[in-house]
Amino acid sequence: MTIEKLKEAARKILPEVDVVIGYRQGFDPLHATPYFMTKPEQVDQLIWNSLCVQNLCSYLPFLKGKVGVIVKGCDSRTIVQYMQEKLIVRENVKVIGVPCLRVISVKKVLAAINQQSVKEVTFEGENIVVKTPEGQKTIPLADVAPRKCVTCQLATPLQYDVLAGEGIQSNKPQDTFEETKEFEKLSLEERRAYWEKEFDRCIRCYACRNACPMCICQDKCIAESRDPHWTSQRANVTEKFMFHMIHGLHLAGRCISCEECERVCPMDIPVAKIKKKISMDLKELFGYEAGMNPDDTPPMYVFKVEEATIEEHEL
Amino acid sequence: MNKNLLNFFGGGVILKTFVYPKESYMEPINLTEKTDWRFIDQVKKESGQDPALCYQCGNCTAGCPYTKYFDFPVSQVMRLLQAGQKETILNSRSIWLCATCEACTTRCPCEIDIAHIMDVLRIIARRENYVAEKDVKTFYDAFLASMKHHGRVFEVGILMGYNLKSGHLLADADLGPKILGKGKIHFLPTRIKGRDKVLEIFRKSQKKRKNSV
Amino acid sequence: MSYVAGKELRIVGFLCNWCSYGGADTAGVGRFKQPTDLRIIRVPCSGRVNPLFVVKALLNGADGVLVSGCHPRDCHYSDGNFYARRRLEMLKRLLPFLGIDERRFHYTWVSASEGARWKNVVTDFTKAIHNLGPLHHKEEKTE
Amino acid sequence: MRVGVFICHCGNNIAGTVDVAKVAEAARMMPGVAFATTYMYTCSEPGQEEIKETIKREKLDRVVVAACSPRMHEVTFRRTVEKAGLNRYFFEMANIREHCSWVGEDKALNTNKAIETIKLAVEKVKQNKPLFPAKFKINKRVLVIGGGVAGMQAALDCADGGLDVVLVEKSSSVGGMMARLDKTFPTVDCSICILGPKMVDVSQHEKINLHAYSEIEEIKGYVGNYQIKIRKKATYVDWSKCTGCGACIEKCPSRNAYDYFNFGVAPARAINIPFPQAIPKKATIDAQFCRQFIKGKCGVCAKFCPVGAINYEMKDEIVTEDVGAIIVASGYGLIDLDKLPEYGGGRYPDVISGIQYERILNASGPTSGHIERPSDHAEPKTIVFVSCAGSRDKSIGIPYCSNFCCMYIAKQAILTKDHIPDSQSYVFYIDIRSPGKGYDEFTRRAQEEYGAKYIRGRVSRIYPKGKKMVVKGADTLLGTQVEIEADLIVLATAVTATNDARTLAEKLHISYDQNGFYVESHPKLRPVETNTSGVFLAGACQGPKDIPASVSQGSAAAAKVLSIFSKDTLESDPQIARVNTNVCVGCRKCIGTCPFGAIEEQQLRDGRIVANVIETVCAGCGICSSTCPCGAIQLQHFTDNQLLAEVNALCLT
Amino acid sequence: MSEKEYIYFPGCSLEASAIEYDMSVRKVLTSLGVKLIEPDDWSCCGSTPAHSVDHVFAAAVAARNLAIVEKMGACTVITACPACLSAFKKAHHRMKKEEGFKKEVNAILDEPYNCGVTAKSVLQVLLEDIGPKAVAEKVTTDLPDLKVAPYYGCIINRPPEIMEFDDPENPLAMDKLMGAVGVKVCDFAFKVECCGAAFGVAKRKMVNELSSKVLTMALDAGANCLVVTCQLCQQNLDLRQGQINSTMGASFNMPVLFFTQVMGLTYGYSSQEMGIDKHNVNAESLIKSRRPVEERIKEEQEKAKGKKPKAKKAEEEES
Repeated sequence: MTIEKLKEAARKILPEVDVVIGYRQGFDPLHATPYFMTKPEQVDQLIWNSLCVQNLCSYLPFLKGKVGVIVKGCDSRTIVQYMQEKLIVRENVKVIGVPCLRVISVKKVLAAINQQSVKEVTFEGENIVVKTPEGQKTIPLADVAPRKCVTCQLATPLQYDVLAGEGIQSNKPQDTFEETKEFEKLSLEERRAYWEKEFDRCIRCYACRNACPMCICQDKCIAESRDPHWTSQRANVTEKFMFHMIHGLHLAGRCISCEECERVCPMDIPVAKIKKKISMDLKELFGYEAGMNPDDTPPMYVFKVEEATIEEHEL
Repeated sequence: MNKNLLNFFGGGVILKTFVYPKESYMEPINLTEKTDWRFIDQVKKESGQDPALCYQCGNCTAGCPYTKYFDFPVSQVMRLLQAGQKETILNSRSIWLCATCEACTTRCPCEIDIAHIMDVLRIIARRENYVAEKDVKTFYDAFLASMKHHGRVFEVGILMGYNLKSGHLLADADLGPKILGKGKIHFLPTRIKGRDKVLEIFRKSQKKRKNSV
Repeated sequence: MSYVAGKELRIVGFLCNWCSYGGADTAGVGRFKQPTDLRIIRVPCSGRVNPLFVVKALLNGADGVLVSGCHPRDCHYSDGNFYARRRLEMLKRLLPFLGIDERRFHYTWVSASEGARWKNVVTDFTKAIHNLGPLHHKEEKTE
Repeated sequence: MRVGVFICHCGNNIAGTVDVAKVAEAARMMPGVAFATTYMYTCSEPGQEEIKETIKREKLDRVVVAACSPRMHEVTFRRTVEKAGLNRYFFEMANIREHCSWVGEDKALNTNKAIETIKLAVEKVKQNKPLFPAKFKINKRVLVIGGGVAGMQAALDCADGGLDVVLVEKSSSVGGMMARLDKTFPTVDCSICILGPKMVDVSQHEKINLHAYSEIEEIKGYVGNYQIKIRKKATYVDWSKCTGCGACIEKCPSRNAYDYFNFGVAPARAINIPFPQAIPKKATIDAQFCRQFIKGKCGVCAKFCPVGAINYEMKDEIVTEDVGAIIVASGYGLIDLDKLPEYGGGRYPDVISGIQYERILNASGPTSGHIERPSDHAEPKTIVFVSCAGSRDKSIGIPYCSNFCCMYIAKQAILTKDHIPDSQSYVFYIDIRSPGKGYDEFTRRAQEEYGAKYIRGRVSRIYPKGKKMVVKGADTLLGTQVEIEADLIVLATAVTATNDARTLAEKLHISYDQNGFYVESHPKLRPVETNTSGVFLAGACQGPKDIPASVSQGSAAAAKVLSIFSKDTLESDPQIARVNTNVCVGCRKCIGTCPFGAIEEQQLRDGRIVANVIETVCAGCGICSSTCPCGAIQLQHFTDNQLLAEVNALCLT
Repeated sequence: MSEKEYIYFPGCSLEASAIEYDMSVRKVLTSLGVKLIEPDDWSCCGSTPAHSVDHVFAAAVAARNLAIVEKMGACTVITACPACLSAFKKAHHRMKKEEGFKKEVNAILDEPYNCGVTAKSVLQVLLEDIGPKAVAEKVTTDLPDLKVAPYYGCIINRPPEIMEFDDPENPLAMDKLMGAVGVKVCDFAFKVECCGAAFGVAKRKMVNELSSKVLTMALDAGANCLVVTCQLCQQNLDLRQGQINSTMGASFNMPVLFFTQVMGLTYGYSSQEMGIDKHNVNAESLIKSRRPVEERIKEEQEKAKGKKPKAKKAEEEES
C-alpha cells in the first residue's frame, strides 16, 4: 500500500468529519506520533510505515462529533469492542482501514542499536535501516516485531469504511498461548516470586492504564479514588499488585490484546501477560474472544443457567 | 398362639407358619453392655451401607421370599444390626438362607442395599466360623471347590462333592434318571487352560484374608 | 490484629444473606461444631462479591477465602449467583497464575436449610487451608 | 466517632463458651469505640432500655450489638437505636452466637473469634451512612392464587376487611381438593356441606372478582404495585349466557373424557360441569375429547343449548389486574398410581388412590355413594388401606411425610364400616401420625369401635388371584409376613407439589424447596411470609397440610395483607443501589446485568449519559456494584468501602 | 438386516445342564444375522457362592472374564445366564465406582480389568439392539395352543441401578418378544418372585414350596407353559416338578421353556433343534398344533370381515 492511497482516503473523509486521526513523524525519525488533522493541507504530513504503532482508536470514546481514524487490523478489534459496549456511535466514526502485516517495537530497535540517537530511518524490503552517529544498522523487521504481530490474524481490519489499499490475508500462525502455558509450568513459588519481583518495579505512573483503549474510567479509576478506596498510595508491592489485578480483572473478557499497556510501560513490566492468561481462560470457558463480533456481550456480563464448562468444585 | 393370631386377623388372612422367636432373644438385652459398636462399624465399612437409615417399615420382610424360613425376618436382622447384636445375627440361619434375590434392595424406601448387607454378614460369619446353615455352606464350598479345580463349574462334581460332605448321600439322586440320556450331563469336567490363573485368584485372595485378620 | 497464632489461620468468608448466612445460622442452631478460623462477612448476594474483594483479602493477609451463595436457580435475586459463578470461576483459574494456590479460594452453594452441609464446607475448607499452611511469611507482610 | 458495643451473654448461650468480659475489654481498645459493656439478655425490654440510655449518656453515634444472628434481631435493635434518636442504619450486629459460641468448642478460640467478629462490625459501622426509606403509595387490591379452601378463606377475610380481591382459580370451579372429599376428620361431618356456603359467599361477595378456569400468565412490579397478566382459558361456552342447566352434558356424544374432578374414577362427557355444587356452575368443553375439535364435526351441544352459549371459536383471553399484594394458595398434587408398580398401581383397576375412594364414598360422586370396586362394580367386603404409598420413600424422591393420610385412612375405614357393616378393613401403617386435637382418639375409634385391623408394616406386593387381590405385607410387630385376600385396595398416595409449582414460583420470585413446596421466610416466626415482600403463602403449597391448618393459614395470610394495607404508603428499603453521577462514566454495564431492570440511562444537563436507579424496582442485590468498574454505583449499606473496611479489619495488621 | 457381532459368554451351566438354552440362543441369534464369538478360555463367574467368601474375590473371578473380553478389544459382552450377568454387572459397577476396590481386585488378577466392558443379557440385545420389529420379521410358524406366562426370575433386572434394564417390578421385555413372535402371553403376577433355585440342592423342601407358588400363579393366570430367561429357574421348575408334586401333593404338568426356544420354534426350527426334548416336562402336546403363520393371518382376516358391519353400526348409534 502506498502512502498516497492513505492521504487520498484522508482527504476524501476530512470534509465529512471534524477531525481525522493519523500518524506523523515524532521527535526523531524512529518515533511516529498521533496526528490530528482538521485541514486538508495537514494531510501532506501524514505518514504510514512500520513505526505507526500506537492504537489511535483509544481517543474515540472521549471525542465528540464525527471523527475519522486510521485503523490497523489489530486496532480494529478496539472499534468492535467499543461497539459492543456502546462506547461509540459507529455512524459518527469514519474508519480508514489500512492493511498491515507488521509494526516494529521501538524498544527492540533501540536495544539493537544500543540506545544511540537516531539520525534517519529507512525501510528496505523486510529490513529497517537505522542511521546513527556511529554509522548505520540494517535489522530484519521480523527480529524487532512486537509479540502481538507474531500471531496476528488481522492483516486487514474487521471494520472499515474505506480501505486504503488491497485487503490482504494474514500469513501468521494461530496464537496458541505458548508463552502463557510455558509460564504455567513454573512452580507456584516461582510464579509468585516472579510477579512480586516484576510488580516491585512498578512506579504506578498509570501509563498502562492511560494507554489502554478499554480503560474507560480513566481519571475516575478506582486505583486512585478514595471512594471507593480500593488501594492506598502506600508504595508497597501489595498495593502495586492490587492495582494490576484491578486493571486485569476490569479487562476480563474485554481486553482486545493490543498490548499497548506493555508497550508504554517505562519499567518494562510484562503487564499484558495477566490479561493474556485471562483471555486464554475465557476462550476455553466460553469460546469467547473480545472485539471480534459487535453483537457479542462480554462473558462477565451474561450467564447461562446451565454452564456446560463450569463444574462444581469439591473440597 | 397361632389361634389367637388367626382371631386377631379375622377372615381374610392366611398366616404363614409363624417362627416363634428364640428363647435367648426374649431375654432382656442390656443395651449398655451388649451393644457391639465395633460390629456395627465393621458392617458399615464393609458394606458401605448405613443401618441407621432403616426406619423399620418392614418392606424387606414383606417382600422376602424366604421370610418363612428365616429365624429372624430381614427387618429384624436390620434391627438387630442397629442394636449391635453380633452374636444373634451371626448365629442366625437367615443370613445363610438369603438367596440375594434383591427384592429387599429393590424396594427399600431408604435406598439401603440390604442384600449386600446380608452378603457382608454371611462373609463375616464365614470368616469368624459361625455357620448356622451347614448345608448351604457345604454346597457353596463344593461349588467353589469345583470352580477352583477346573476353572469352570462341573455340576455333577458339585453334586457329588456336596453329597459326600453334607452326608445327604442321596440328595437329588432321584433327579439323576430324569436328566440321564438327555445329553446334559458330562461325567468329565471341562478344564480350561487358564485354571492355574483362577487358582491364583483363590490363593491370593485367601492370603489377603489371612493377613487382614 | 490477628488469629490465635499457631492454632488458627486467617480465613475470610463472604456469605449471601438469604441462603448461606442462613445455612450457617442453621448449623449454629443445630450446634454443628466447626473449626473457629473462619470470619464471616455478610453480603446480600453472592453476585455482590466482586472478585477483587477476594484478591484484596488474599493479597493483604488472608490464607483462604470462601464465597458461598444460594444454589443455582434458588438465588433470592434470581440471577445473582449465576454472575458470581462465572466471575469467581475466572478468578479461581487466574490465582495460580499469580502464584496463589487455587485451593486457597473456594466458592460453593449452601442453602438456608443445609446446616449440616455448611458444617462440612467449613470443616473441609479449613482443613484444606491448614494443609496448605500460611500464605504469607508473616515478617514480609505489607509494610 | 463514638461507637458503643453491647455484648450479650444470651444467658449461657454465649457466655457459656465465650469470655464476654474479656471480649468487652478488647472492644474498648478498638479505635472509635467509646463504650463497651456486657448484658445478660440484650434483646429483653430492659436490655433495649439500657442501650437507649447509654446512647444518650455516652453520646454514642454508632452502635454494635454482639449477640445472635442479625436474621433474628437486627430489626429489633434498629428500632431501639432509632428510638434513641440515631438513624437506624448506624447499627451493626456481630453474630457471636450462631456463628461462634454455638459452633466452637475451645473457649479461648471462641473468645478471640468473638472479638474479631466485633472488630469487623465496628469497622463497618464506622463506614455506615444514615439512610432514609422513601415512601410510596400502595394499591390496596390483593390477588389470591388458588380457589381451594385456603385461598377462599384468604379471599373472604380480605374482602370482609374491605379489600378488593382478585381470585384466580385454575379449574372451572372453586372448592379445590376439599370439595372432592366425602366427610372430614375427626368430626366426620360432610365436607361439601361446610365448604358449600363458603363457595357461595365467594361467588356473591361484591368485593371478590373471581376468574375461574384461569391461570397466572405474568407478574411484574413489587410490593404495593404489582401488574398481573391473567390467562382466561377458552371454555368454548359463553359463561355470561350459560345457566348451568346441563342439557348439553346429557346430550354430549363423547362419553370417554377424563374426569379430572373424580380423578378418573368414571368417564365424563367432553362438555362438563365438574360437580352439582360447582361455583360458578358453568359448563366447559374439554377440547381433547370433544368431537367438534377432534373430528371437526358434531355440534350436538350447540344444537341443544337453550341459550346458545356454545362457541367453538372461543380463544384464550389475557386480562390484566393491578394489585398491591399476592396470596399464593395453589394447593398440592398427588403422585400417579403407576409410580407404584409393586402395588400394581395403574395396572389393576381395584388398586385405587385415597382421593379416588373419597369420590366413590361421596354421595354426589360417580357411584352416588355406593361403594363398589371399579373392576366389576361388586361391593367389596375386604378393603385394605396402605399408608405411606410413596411417602417417606427416598427411593422415589419423596422423603417427607404426607401429613394427613393417617387421618383420612382412619376416616375412610370408619365410613367403609358405616356403608358396609359386614366389611372388614385392614390398615398397613409404619407410624400412626395423629397429633391434632381429637385426632388420636379418632384413629383409636377406627380400631376400637369400627374394628379396623391396623397392621404395623409396609406392603411389598399386590397381585390378583382370581377375583381377589392378594396383599403381601409384613407385620413387624409379629415379625412375620402377612397376606390378605382383598376385594379393594386403597393407596394413600403421596402428596406432592403441583406440577406447575416451580414455574409459578419463578414468576413470583419466591423460592421453593427440593420437593417444590414454597419456602416461608422463617419456619417458626414468619410462617406465611415469603422472602419477597408482598407475597404470602397459605395452605398446602407450602407443605402438606390438613383443612384446619390450611384455613388458619388462609386467615393468617389475609391478616398479613390487611396489616400492610392498613397504611396508605409503604416505606421502601433504602438498602438499594445509588449512582454517584460525578463518577459514572456511562458505560451502561450495570444496566445489562440488573436482574430487575431497575437501572435506566439518564442524560445530565451537561449532556453526559449516566446510570439511574429506579428506587422502587431495585431489590438490592448489588450485582451492579460488583459490575461497575469505577465504583460509581454503590449498593447502600453494602458499599465497596463498607466491605473493604471489613476485609481490612480482618487482613491488614 | 445389518450383520451384528457380539462376544458371547455361555457360562458353565449352558455348557452342560442347560445345553439346550445355549443351542437355542445360538440358533435364534444366527437367524437374526448376529455373529457370536466365544471368548477364549473363559472361567466361571463365581455366581452366588463366591459372594459368601468375600467381595474382592467375587469381583475378581467375574472381572477375569471381563478383562479377557476387554483384551479382545470389545466393549460389550452378552450372556444368557442371569447369574453370570449379575456377577459381571456387580463387579463392573463397584470397580467403576470405587477406585480403591478396583485396585484391590486387579491386585489379585493376572490381567487387570479397566472397566471398559458393558455386560448385556441376550434378552436385552434382542429387545433393544435388534428390536421386536426385526424379531417379528423372521417368524414363519404359529403356535396356536401355547399360552405362556413369562417368568423373569429374581436377578435379571434387580437391583435396577446396577442391572439398568426393564422395570424391576413389572418387566415387559419377554412379554414384548413373545408378543412379537405371535405367542399368547398371560398377565402373570409372579414374574419376579424368587423360585429358590439357588438352594436347589441344599434346601430341597423350601425350594419346592417356593417353586410350587410360581407354578400355581401361572396356572391361575391361565398359562399352560412358563417361559424363562434363567437356566437355574428352568432346571428348578422343570426338573424338580416331580419332586414338587410329591412334596406338595400337587399334580403340575407345566412345561418350562426358554424364551429363545419358543422364538426358535416360531422361526421354524424343530423341537430337536431347540432341545425341547431335553426337558423333563414334555411340551410336545402344546407345540404339535404348530402351523404356517399365513394360516393364522388368513383366519384373522376372515374374523375381521365378519366384524366390520357391526363396528360400523356402533359408530352410527353413537353419533
